[in-house]
Amino acid sequence: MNDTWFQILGALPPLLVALSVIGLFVTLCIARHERLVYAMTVGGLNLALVATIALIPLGPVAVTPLYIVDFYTLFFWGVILVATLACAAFAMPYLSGFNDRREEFYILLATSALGAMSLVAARHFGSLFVGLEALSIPLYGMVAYTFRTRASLEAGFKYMILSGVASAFLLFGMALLYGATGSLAFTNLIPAGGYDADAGPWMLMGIGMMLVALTFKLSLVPFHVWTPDVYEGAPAPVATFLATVSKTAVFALLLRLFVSAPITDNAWLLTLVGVLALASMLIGNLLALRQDNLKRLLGYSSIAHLGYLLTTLVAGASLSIEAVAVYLATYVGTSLGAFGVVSLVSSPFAGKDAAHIDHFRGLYYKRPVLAVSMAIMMLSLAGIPLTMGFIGKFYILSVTMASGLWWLTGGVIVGSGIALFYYLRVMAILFMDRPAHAREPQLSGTGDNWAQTVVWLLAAATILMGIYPAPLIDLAAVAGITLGS
Amino acid sequence: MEFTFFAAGIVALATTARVITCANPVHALLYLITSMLALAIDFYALGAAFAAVLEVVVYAGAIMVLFVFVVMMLNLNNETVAREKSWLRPQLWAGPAAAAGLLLLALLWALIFGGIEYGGITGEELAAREVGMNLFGPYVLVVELAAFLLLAALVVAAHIGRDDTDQVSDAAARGERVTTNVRESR
Amino acid sequence: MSLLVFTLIFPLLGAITLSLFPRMSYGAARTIGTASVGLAAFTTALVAIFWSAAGGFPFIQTLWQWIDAGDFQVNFSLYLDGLSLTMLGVITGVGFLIHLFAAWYMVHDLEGKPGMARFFAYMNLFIVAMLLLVLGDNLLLLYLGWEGVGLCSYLLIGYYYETPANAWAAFKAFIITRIGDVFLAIGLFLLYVVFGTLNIQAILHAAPSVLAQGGTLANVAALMVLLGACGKSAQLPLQTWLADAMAGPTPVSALIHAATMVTAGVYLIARTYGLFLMAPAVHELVGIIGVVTLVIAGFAALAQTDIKRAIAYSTMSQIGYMFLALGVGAWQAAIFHLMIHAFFKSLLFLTAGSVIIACHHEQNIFKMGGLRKKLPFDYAMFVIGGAALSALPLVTAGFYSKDAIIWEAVANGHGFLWAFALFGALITSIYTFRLIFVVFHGEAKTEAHAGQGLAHHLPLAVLAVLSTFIGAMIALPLDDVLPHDMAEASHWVELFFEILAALVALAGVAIAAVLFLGSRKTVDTVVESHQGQRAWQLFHGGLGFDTLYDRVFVRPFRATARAHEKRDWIETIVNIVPALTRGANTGLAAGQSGRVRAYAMIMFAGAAVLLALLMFG
Amino acid sequence: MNELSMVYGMGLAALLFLLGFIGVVIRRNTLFVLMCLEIMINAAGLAFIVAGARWSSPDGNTMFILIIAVAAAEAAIGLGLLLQLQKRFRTIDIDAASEMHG
Repeated sequence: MNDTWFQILGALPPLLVALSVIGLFVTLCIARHERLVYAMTVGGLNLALVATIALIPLGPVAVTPLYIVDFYTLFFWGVILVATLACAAFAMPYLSGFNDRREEFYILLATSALGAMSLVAARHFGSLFVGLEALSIPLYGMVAYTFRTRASLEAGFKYMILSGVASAFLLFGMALLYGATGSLAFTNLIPAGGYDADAGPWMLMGIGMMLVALTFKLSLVPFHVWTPDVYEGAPAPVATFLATVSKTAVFALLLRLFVSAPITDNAWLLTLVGVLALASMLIGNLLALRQDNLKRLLGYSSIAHLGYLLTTLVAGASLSIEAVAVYLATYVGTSLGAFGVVSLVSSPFAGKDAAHIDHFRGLYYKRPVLAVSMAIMMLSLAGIPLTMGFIGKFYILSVTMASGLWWLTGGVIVGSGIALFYYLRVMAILFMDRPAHAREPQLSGTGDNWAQTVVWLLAAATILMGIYPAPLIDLAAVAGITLGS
Repeated sequence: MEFTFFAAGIVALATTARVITCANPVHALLYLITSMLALAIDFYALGAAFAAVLEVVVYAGAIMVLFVFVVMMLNLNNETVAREKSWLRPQLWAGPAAAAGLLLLALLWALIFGGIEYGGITGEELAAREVGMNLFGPYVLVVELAAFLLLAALVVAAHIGRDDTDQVSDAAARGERVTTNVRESR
Repeated sequence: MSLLVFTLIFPLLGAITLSLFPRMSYGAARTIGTASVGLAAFTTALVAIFWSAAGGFPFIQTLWQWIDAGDFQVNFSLYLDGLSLTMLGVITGVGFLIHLFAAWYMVHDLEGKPGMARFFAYMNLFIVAMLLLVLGDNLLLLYLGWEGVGLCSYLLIGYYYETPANAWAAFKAFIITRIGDVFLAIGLFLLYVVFGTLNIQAILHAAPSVLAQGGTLANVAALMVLLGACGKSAQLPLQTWLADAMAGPTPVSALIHAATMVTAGVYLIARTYGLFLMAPAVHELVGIIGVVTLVIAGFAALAQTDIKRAIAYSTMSQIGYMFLALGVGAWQAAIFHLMIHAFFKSLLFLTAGSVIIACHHEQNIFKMGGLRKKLPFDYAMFVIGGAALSALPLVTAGFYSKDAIIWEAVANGHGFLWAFALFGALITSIYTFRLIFVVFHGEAKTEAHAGQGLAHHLPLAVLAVLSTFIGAMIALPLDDVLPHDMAEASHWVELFFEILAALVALAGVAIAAVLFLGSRKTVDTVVESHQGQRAWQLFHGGLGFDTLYDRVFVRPFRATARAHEKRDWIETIVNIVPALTRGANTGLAAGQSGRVRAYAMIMFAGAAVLLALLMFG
Repeated sequence: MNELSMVYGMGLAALLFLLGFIGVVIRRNTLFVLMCLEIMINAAGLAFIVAGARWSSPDGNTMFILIIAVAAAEAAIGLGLLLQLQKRFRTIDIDAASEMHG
């Protein structure tokens, strides 16, 4: 009995999110009230965030054999909840122009966050698979939420088909591994022959097929092709969610899999992962180079950023997990800010989003604070010192250098060099003279003010973490120790 | 057991091949259902009687019927079949066949030289009770999560599957100004 | 003493406030911009009092750990010792006076125009960066400040960016100082690799044991640092940007291009003196660079018609003296001259600004004249500043600081350098008094309206007082930081050399009086002769360094490019990178066809290749 | 009792999986694409049943049930999107939905 209560306590944050989903659904059945639904979503997520923070002193809790709630889990739960809250704040003013049912969006958002949380805590293929699907299936609906706009429908459709293919790969890979080992838990993925036996082709194929699926979700080359179209077509708050929560959860899972499953300790497999990383950072940045649509540009740049991140898996240095935690947190913060500005400029919804670079020309003269925030985010994405992007980039470089992976170090440097061009181009556009045909960003009610506050806070945090990153680094270090041991 | 497995497997392969080559959607659906029934026999041969039942009832019975409904809504006719045939040009097959060949080679390599001991499947029947115990034992949270997943799928389908007429009545119920055509910019 | 950080915080808050409210009134912008620096100056005074009361030991204020990745750790710490306190005082004190003056000066340019908060935001930001440069206890912070001041300098030179020439001047300054920055960055990286730390004190401490005296490593590292310093301090061979930098508003010239930023190179060399002691050859080079620059810049200053360019060349020349002092081992004299120079040079610049405003933005000295009567206050100020610059004996501060350098040069056995320095002193007083005589004496050629108000008078008056012997009485707490000046000679010998220097300075005034007071027939005859014309052109163009660089670097480059226009392999190589990038972009973008089936096919092929590689690789 | 090698079961699953993937790439009719998606997922289900039979453990069946649930959800959403596609683009040709590219 005691043990059960302990497990429930450990699973409290996702349970709270789940409860709020149920609450939302019941509310929806009784009456449609947008403000109430929004308040319930935000309230539930905030409660979950508080619970997450309160759980920090608890120590690792095994919640059923399928989940583990340790500090690593809590760290990423925190990141996911904060990012989801920001997405909800952006969605509110955005949807105010959506002339249709708006309440369902919040149900899908919360369910998707629930799936992401499950993914982060997973240590078993069952929780991995269902978590990933619970993350993705509401996302199909969110991407196609404004389906009367053809772009949104097209994006949702593309994402659904390709994601389904990826799911099949994941399942097949898991089945192969299960067949070889007789176990679905990460830590038991040991060849049936015994501990000393090297993973044979069978198991390599299994982990390879899983890797195809997971790198698809992370939009790494060569499984990246869907990214720009889906980012462009999806409503801006959904693109934000896709670029932050979805990526964080899947990467956190991938890292746990690589750290805890013995079969991933294969030199050739890691070399191939390194090749994927190198290809992603180069191709992602090259594709972004002359892109005029800001959402596509950010999509391409996310390919490159995930490529940088993937180098840590190859390095396997003692610093790797800490580096991933720091980099993901900084990347999420920065992406939230950048997409948030795009979302705010496109709010309220009126057909296709205002994401063309011309929409942002001279934003400084219209909405100075938004433009300055955007400029800070671009600097941070480019990894300029005194922004938190620099801290993350610095970690990646030190990890690759510490492991002597000079080819990956070179790739990160070349990629960042290319990236500088397009980030600075966006920055310059913000301060240029405003042409007559640019869409006027509108200001609506309180929701917009909330969303703006979120963008300001993110911009302030970007600078603050750049000059005083110690708290973040400390948290990441603890997360690294709990997972590493 | 072996004979049943191989015979049903060959049926499944043949019908599945017809699904991807067939021009008539209704025929394709029937082939797919046949393939699933054959797979259900395989499941039974492998001792997974419960899964075999589910395959027939849920997969072939429910999901495929969903497809049938949609086919009915799409108003397919002979024209569709003709267009379907024109889309299946032979030169389309080169790339996918090459990729599939390479992947098949890799998969077979992995299976045959996999370093996994042969044999092992006795076909001993697995009680549904055990599966149930498993589902509501260690997997209980995952099952709950799957429920949320289905709920989300329901919400998505309900939202996306709606007509424009709904939108008008909804908006009217809210007392909002109705604009049927959402502004679009390309 | 933990107040130290507030010297940074006040201007930083000022800069942030000013940039967040771009539409505030001029009065508010002026008040915020000036008050923030004033508070910083006040804090500096408090810090100085507490610090000396506590015994004057080096004080480290660690604010937080900036980066802690594995064994690489960088702290955000401030380091206070005699040297950084001196710089702190100069930056905040002189900075405050200049801000105060700018509040008066910029009214004429800015009042009622949009974006006027921008000016004060840049100025405050500059103060922050400069303080970071001198207070940082590790090379990374120092470099951050170093780049920050470069950025602010660029922004402020190009402040009137609507005029293309000004934008070009800003561009030139940025590029040329950037060349120096690259060398500095290489030097800093080298130091990190050799010493395994970026902490300046730790490096200085370890230098004698890690580096071999006169070894290649020590020489290369010191040379890189020296080249960085040359870029920022406008010394040969990277000096050409400073005269063009006068395109910025005059208070900017006074603050950045006279008092603070251009002396950052001197500070850098003094801060890393232990490195230079390990590299005697490079140390020698510092002095030689200083002497050559001071003479060349002196000649150039003789032939300027623009009042600001003349003072700019004199700045270059005075920094040459500081480099000379560093090169001959007179470390303390260099810093002392740095401070005194900040006083009298900002006085000269601000007075020049006042004159320029009085004459309705006229900068050509030959269109002025006879202003003595209309602008008596400006005249007095300019004479005091000019006298300090010429180092007129006994009453001026410059006499004590500059002659100390000249004396140290000979006392340390650098007779050759001494001769040049003395010759430079002669030129200095000639060009200084040429300015005074041409601008303030002779017949009046223009209208002039004297500046009014406390913001105009007070900074000038304070700086004027500091430029006299009163300023020279400030004792700098450098004994624990820098080696003692080593001059050992009998008192009488020292007296002899000082009298000699004083006489040279006075002789310069006399020559200037003969040449420029009155009808200037001699000068006109010389200048109008053929050789005279050519010499004047040469001097006027800063002794042709721009032309030289144009001939040596720019033109051959262009000529090569033109000669190989059809089949230019260099250009081909250079163009390969962008072409490849663009080609790759086009090729890859074509892959983004938007078709789901094509995407699925790419996934299929990608998965097949990846898994086949995994199996058969 | 005879024992069957897991290789045959996995081989059958792999062949079905590849057939499904070929179908996804080949077919232009969205309805067929969705069917082929079901084939792929079903093949993965078969693989789990085979592996479960090898270890005589209920885990394989449990995973199969979860897979069916997800397959149903994907099919429902896919068909919903298909109907909208038919309505907005007036075709179920999957290549029509390629307005965004580059």
